Amino acid sequence: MADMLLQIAGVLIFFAIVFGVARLVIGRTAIDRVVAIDMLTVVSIALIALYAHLSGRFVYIDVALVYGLLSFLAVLAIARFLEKGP
Amino acid sequence: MELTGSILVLTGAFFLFSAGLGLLRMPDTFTRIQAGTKASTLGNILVLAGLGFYHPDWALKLLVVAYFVLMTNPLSSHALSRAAHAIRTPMAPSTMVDALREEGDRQGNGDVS
Amino acid sequence: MLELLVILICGSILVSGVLAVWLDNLMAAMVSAGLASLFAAVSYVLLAAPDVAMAEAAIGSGLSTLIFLYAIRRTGGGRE
Amino acid sequence: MKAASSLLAVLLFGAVFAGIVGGYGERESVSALAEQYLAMVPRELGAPNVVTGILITYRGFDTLGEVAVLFMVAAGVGVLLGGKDTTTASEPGREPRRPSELVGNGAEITLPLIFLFGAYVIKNGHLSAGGGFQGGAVVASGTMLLMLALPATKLNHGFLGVTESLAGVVYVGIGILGLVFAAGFLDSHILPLGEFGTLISAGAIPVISALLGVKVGAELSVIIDRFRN
Repeated sequence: MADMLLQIAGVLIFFAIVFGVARLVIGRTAIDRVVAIDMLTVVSIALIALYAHLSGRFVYIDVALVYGLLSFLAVLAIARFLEKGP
Repeated sequence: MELTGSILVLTGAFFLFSAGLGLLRMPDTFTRIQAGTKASTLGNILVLAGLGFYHPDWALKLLVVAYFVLMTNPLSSHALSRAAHAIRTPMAPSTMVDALREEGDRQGNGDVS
Repeated sequence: MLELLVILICGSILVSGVLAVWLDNLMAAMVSAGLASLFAAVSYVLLAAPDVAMAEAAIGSGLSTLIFLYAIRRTGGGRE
Repeated sequence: MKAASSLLAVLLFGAVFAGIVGGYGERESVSALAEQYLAMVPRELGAPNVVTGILITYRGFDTLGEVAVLFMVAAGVGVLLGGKDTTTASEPGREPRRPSELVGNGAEITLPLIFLFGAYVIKNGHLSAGGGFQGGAVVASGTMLLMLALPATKLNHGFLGVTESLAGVVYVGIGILGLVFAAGFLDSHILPLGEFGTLISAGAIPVISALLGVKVGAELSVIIDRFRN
């Protein structure tokens, strides 16, 4: 039962990534693409944590930590440049 | 214990899925920013909480990850929506009120944050 | 299911890399390049190399984006 | 032309990935060399993380070369982009916009966390995933946040340069100490191995890791700051 629920969760995360990449391809403006990358980083944190559970290795959580702490820097930099900052 | 954890993970994955759906289907940039940030933050935290039920000895580090996401994700999306507003990204036709622009007009410089 | 995820991640690297070459707007192209490096880090985790994934996540998606941005500003590009 | 080259790139990568996808499966066993390393590193070096153990001791000379390459890059960027400050040459009427108050406050909270996490990654290099390069990159990302959110800050290039050079000199000095007191250049047995799996263990590996972290962090920070001005 529990394993099946995790499988369904994996399928849902799969479709979330598919939708995010679709928004990146459709785009329209640069900001839309940046929103896609912002969402996809958070989804990848969840994916890495889930994979750490599936493989049973605690070390992978460290990578999720790096993502959670540093992934917003790229979005912040692009936002600051788009509004003609430094 | 495991059932609770898996149900939490499933709920979080559903929120992540709805974040992706909102990103694809919302009419303009600002609503997309809202959908992509709020739903994905909640979904991520729920997934981490569910994994904490599976492995109680990982709980501290998962909590730290959730805290970091909670700290950094709103920051980046705030900066992003501010940039989108500053370069006058078109809004959906159903948007009635632009309070930030009205405030800027009242102060006469068009630059409030 | 894991094979499907690996295929998805590799396909996303492919799509974002092609998009980075294709797009005319320099900002959007750079965002696509950053996404390619993000998915590369995820695939490193799936291939059991957390050390490399850490370095890729820190350098590829953060620092190199900033250096590209400063380079675009210096050359006066990205002003469409 | 552009479309044709893009199509060619897609086809080539498709061919590469098709081979990988067709034969993908998680490897059940490790190769003979990997097995030997997996047995040898925890026994001889006392480091649970095999990758960092190999990088810092068996291939220590290699790592020294990588750091030298990074140093060359920093020096080259300094020669090309250093010198006069060109930030005053921005066009009139396009005053750089200040970051919002929320970003400034958030950065003040997040910045100590990033530096603390960088120190954690550097110090835990021999225990779990991480090490000097990764930690240095995290520290440099902290510097990047500092520049984005608080643009008025100025980096002290002299101090960073002296720190980085000192770290490099101590690194080579530890290597020579290994030549004198232990088996060879950059041998980590100049310090006692200690208890397996604790923070202070594995000989000189944590020391070298910390030096690498300081050096990489300082160099990447200087490179970013050169690009900014």
